[in-house]
Amino acid sequence: MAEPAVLVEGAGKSFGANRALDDVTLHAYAGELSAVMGENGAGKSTLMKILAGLQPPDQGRVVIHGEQVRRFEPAELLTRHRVALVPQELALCRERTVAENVLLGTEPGRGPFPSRALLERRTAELLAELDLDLDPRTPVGRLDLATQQLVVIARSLARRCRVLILDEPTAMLTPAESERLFTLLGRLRGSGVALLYVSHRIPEVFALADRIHVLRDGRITASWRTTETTPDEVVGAMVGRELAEEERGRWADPAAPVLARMDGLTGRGFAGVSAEVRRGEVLGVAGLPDSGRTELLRGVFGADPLTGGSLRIEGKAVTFRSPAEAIRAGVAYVPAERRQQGILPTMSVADNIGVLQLGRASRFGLLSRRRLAGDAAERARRLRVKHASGVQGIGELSGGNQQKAVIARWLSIDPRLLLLDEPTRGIDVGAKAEIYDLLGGLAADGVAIVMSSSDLPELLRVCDRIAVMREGRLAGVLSREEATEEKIMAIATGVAGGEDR
Amino acid sequence: AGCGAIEAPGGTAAAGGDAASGGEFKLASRISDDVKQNKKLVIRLSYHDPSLAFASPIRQGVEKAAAELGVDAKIVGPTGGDANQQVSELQTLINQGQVHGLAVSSASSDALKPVIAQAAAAGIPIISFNTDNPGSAQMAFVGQDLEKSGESEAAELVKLVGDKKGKVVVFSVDTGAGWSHDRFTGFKRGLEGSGLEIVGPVNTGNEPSKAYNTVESTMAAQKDAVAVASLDCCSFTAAAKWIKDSGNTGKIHAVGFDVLPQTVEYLKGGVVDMTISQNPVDQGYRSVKLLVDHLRDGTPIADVDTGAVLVTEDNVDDVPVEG
Amino acid sequence: MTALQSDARPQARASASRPSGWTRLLHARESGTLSALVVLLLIGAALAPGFLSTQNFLTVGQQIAQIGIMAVGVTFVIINAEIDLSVGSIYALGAIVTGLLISDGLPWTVAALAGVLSGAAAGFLNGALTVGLGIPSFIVTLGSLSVFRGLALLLSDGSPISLSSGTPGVAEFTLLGQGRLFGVVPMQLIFLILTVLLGWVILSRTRYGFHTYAVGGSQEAARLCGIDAGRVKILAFVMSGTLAAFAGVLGLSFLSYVQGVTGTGMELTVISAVIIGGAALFGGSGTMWGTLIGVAFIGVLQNVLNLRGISSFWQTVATGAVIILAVAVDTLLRRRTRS
Amino acid sequence: MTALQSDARPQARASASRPSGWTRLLHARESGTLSALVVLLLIGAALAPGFLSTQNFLTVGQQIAQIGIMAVGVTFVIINAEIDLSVGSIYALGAIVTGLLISDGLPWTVAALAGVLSGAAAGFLNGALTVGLGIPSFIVTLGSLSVFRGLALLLSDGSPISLSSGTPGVAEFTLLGQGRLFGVVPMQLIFLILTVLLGWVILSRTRYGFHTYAVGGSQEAARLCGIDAGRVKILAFVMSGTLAAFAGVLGLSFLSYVQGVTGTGMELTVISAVIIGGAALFGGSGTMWGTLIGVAFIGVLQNVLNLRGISSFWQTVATGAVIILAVAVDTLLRRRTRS
Ligand SMILES: Nc1ncnc2c1ncn2[C@@H]1O[C@H](COP(=O)(O)OP(=O)(O)OP(=O)(O)O)[C@@H](O)[C@H]1O
Ligand SMILES: Nc1ncnc2c1ncn2[C@@H]1O[C@H](COP(=O)(O)OP(=O)(O)OP(=O)(O)O)[C@@H](O)[C@H]1O
Ligand SMILES: O[C@@H]1[C@@H](O)[C@H](O)OC[C@H]1O
Ligand SMILES: [Mg+2]
Ligand SMILES: [Mg+2]
Repeated sequence: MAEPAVLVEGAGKSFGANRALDDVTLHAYAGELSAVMGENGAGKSTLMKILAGLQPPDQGRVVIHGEQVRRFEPAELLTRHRVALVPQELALCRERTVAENVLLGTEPGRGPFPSRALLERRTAELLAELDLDLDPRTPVGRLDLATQQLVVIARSLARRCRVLILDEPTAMLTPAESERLFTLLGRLRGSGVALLYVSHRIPEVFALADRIHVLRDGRITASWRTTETTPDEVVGAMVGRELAEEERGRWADPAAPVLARMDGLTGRGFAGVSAEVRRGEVLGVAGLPDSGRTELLRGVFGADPLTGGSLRIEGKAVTFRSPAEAIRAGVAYVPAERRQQGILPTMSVADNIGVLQLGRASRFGLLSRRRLAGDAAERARRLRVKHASGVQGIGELSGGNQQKAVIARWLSIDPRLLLLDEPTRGIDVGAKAEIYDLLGGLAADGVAIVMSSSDLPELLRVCDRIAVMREGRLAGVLSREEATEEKIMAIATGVAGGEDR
Repeated sequence: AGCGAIEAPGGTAAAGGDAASGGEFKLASRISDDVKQNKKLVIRLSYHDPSLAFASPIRQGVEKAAAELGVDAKIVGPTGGDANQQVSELQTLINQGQVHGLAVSSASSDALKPVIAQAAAAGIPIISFNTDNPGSAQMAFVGQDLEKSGESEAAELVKLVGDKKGKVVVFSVDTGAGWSHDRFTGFKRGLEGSGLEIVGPVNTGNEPSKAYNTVESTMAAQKDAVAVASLDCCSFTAAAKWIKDSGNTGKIHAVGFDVLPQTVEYLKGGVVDMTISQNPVDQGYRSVKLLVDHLRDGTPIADVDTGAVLVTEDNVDDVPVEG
Repeated sequence: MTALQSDARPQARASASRPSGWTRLLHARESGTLSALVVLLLIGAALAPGFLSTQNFLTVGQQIAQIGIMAVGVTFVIINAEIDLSVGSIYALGAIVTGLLISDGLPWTVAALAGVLSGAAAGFLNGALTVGLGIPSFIVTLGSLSVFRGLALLLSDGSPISLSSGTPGVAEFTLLGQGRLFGVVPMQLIFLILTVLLGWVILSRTRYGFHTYAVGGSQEAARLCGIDAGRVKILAFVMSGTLAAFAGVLGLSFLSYVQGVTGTGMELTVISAVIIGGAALFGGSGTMWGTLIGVAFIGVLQNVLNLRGISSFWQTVATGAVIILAVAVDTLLRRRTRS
Repeated sequence: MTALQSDARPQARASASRPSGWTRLLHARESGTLSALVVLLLIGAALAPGFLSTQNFLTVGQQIAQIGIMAVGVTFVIINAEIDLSVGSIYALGAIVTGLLISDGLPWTVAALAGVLSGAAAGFLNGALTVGLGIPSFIVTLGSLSVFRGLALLLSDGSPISLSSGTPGVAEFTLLGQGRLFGVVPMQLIFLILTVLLGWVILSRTRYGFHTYAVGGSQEAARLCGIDAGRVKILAFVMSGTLAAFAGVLGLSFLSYVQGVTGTGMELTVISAVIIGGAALFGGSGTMWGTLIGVAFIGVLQNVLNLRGISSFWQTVATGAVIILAVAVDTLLRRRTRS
């Protein structure tokens, strides 16, 4: 085999007492796509950040195409070693145009003066490569998240790098967009670029990767050629145990009483939505990005004002003017934007879980920290939130565990109606399975669940019925028996009109 | 009632009142010991804002006295003129028990009373300089009679204006200060019956460009003013600059205080008519000397009037520039 | 605030945790500042004659009281990820309202109450504008700093208000600022201690305090938890305004005197104290003890400089330099502990 | 997974195109402030006697020159998501260094250059501390505001420096601030125009300008693209310091006079102007034209109040209120346009 394009040797990295990477050794080759997999918090992003120069390793060395990296700075890695990174978290200047973002740092032009015309022309070319129909002069802030993600990918392409790292690039893309990205990656691989690819999606990885490396607790626990392994083996290496694809234990009783009924519900981003969800039922909400799913859930929860229609809970008409009122009525909401809307970022794990139990933890108007912590610890234990102690800052947990903490918080109000938006986005297979189990259990206890997700297999696995939205309207509802990915997509895109319920 | 446990400093409930009558002054024994042992005497003059241009001639006087008398004498005080901070610093000095004599000048005659009383109670000789603190426990005042100086300013102005009638715009760097209030009181008295109408006093503040802008905006609305009068060093130069810039030299009369270097130039250029010197160098010098003589030789402490010299274009070369 | 790089605060956020026992003391958010304060105390003891005396410490306590009381209110505002630049002006407003009413012959209690309430109203205005219009509080309070200052000047007509000891009630009133409990402990220090205690209880032991941290960390997340973020913020501004005016009333009582420009620039000292005390400008973290330490730090620094006879111009230099130094040490220490 | 070719987000992508011509002017980031300025001009024309004259406009131009020049530098800092509270002190420093050297008999050109360079050095210090120590610039410049002020006081020993017309070179030097081109256009106004033009070219036409927006918009993104964010920020502080000192030199030339406290509080006016001009405090947005409009707004407001004979206390109130109002209108307008 030829000399590796990327050679990591004995790399270690700690954050305080937390050993994120431990003696990691990894090879990646030009003209190949090497996938890196692992549970949340396994150290994947940390490793990728080191390779991009965003942070230096504590130990070990990195060699790119035979040359050892001496200075861990993105500028150095980009220009000297020609390594580019598409990071897990979108990093863009929202106020600037697509062109300015795509060619940031390599603006073409004479002397200190970039040429706008050139800038826009080159960007247009790059966007064309991505099959992306987008005006280079659009401010990035006006684009939806998926398109923003594509802009970041275009930006890394602009560098014409020899090593391209992608950290969960498809987490926010539609299947169609993902396909286009895969075609492109195929082309890059053909032209001799070394690709490093992080993803939680097993099928995707098996379709794309030449090699698969598994990180577990900061160590490489397995590496294969893709042809030499199976999905089960990879998952086993990731989570350290067999993960059975279990079905939900018990499906909803179609005769169970209706818990919530929407009638012509209208708000910003959706209109005339009529649907119902029964006790013990999981109602999925599918749809393309911007089809109004998030807005619908927020509207029901009282986070945004409704402008029309009615909402009944257990037959009683309700209007929530704020989330506080919804919470009092036993409605819980787990938002999609975990970082901005889910966690209370400066507070501890215990505080994050206990925030809805302050009344119960108070005596004579004064909070008892001990009660709060005790209660939260119990809830964290039940959901298996992996954390060092209750006083640990929530920001120190991996994404999946943050999500579990947020869910634990919402379960503390014993909700009648649980609304979830993208509950497993960016979450590893193990944690996903745990969340599915949890939802199944809650449904069995009679909670009504509405869950929006872009992950169709996930919806098919956990939902009793799936509502499909298109351009803010409810375009159809499929029962578990009739639902397939193809049917959902057909309704979502308008290729097939689903009959109303 | 009900707060018997709370006491005013010095034990009298009438805090800030006429503490002067509080009792006999008794020199602290540590001070008499130090004098006997010929220790270098420590004298502090607390000026209400050392960042004012006017502080520098005072400082010159203090330095002169320190060298001449062989004592450690310095100007202290809060940059920017925060009265709270001035009191803090004085309290700290008193507690520390290392100063042998204090002189204070305040923006407000009342604010320093308690701390002056505290110094007196601690047996530290304390006087006022530049601005008086009447009714306090001070032992003397070194400076000019402020009301009288305001009155003379007005009298001169009346002479200059002759029988023109109209408005006189009065400026002060700190209309809130006691010294400003006193000079203005005198000024009003001096103008009585002259038929001139007073506008102000307008507060300019100490920041030069802001002071200039305030003058400019005030005058924009007082087109028919026949004169401007300043109550101090520093609003005077701002007003003079405006007269010059706006082409009003010779059209609007101007009188004010102190002999800062620019004031001299404006006098010579005919931009302003008259200024009153209060001999600040002497204020610094005499304050230190008064305290040191008292400590060393028991010379009784008594008020010193540093006078009010009327300075015009004719005699400007005969008086020392202040700054 | 500026430098609110939302992506620039991944771990700073994480450290609001509360470890216990010794580690707690060592790892506390305030440890950096506390060590800076200890160093300063040692320097004072070694170099400043007269530093180590009860009398001197009581004096420092009195000197920091007004700044400290204001800092308690501003702590709430800063934890809320907002800022209040108008406290210096509200200080003047409170003092002038009180002074005018006392001079008009009203009972001092009524006058003082009115002064404090004027501060509450000013704070409410700050909060309501910030929340209602959705403008950054930096701008709202930059503007209201000027508005309240102008009002203070207008009310007093630019002249000083001096409380003459002849006016009925003045003797009692001046005890607030000048009195000493049992002839020893300055009343102002007592007020400071009570305010800090009250602030601490509210911040760490009430739901409101909990909500303050939540809102400061992420307004949207807090809202989705059913917290009325607007109400929480407005209340913080009301506290800040009320305490600033209360400090102004104490200032009036202490000096028997106030004028329109009183308290100019005070906001910077107060904010410095809070930040030295470890509160992050982007909100979500900070403690009452930290603020107290920050206030004490500034007071002791001033005291040491005064005792050493440092000239006022050098004091200006030193104060600025030491603020930067204290925060730098704190930042570096915390970075060290983490990695 | 199913791959259905569909372009999923028609509205989002379509609405994003950039408007042109008139609509563009109307939708521009500065439109809110521009309309506020227009309203103010109309009010001035209607209510303020003497407002509509060339002479008056030239005077306003001269009055805003120093603030405007400083605002150009601060615009860079604010777009970088930082803040510079020390410009008022640097203004004094630059003026005092120049004044001292001229009084010492150095050629005025050398003296002025030294003054401006002292500002550059001060700015560099601000930047280096902010970037190097990773402390928010709010704190660094809060501290350095005090440090530079103290230095200005120390250098001048608290006394005013006044340029006597006898000193060689003073006549030429004072032309900078007092001269008029062709006897009509104030030199200061010319300097303002040149500075704004230069600032505009740097901000909108150079790579450095592009990077300024990038660093302010997302430091993470800028870093990832190999941009040395630290360098970009430090340079912005250097510009801010340099221009503040340059304004100080003009101020000295204009008044022939400077003292340690000169420029105190100026930072608030400058920052107000920049923010009224539409720059967001969190960085990443703002334009030179916006800043110019903001500066003009403040200047015209002052002028109208003066011409109407509004007392200086009311002016203080009005200025504050109008700052809030202008930003509120801007915010509301922009919110309206968006939805
Ligand atoms: N800046 C940081 N400070 C402290 N801890 C960190 C930091 N970055 C990462 N960690 C910790 O290091 C570990 C590895 O994190 P990393 O982000 O690399 O995980 P990951 O494998 O990418 O997970 P995910 O699948 O959730 O993206 C986690 O325990 C995480 O909490
Ligand atoms: N802040 C906003 N201002 C204006 N329009 C908005 C805003 N937020 C959402 N919209 C619009 O509302 C519609 C629904 O958006 P929503 O976020 O609910 O979609 P979604 O189906 O949840 O998509 P995703 O899968 O990306 O979360 C879209 O047309 C979107 O452009
Ligand atoms: O006290 C000073 C006064 O005597 C002078 O005339 O002006 C400035 C004042 O500070
Ligand atoms: Mg990751
Ligand atoms: Mg959504």
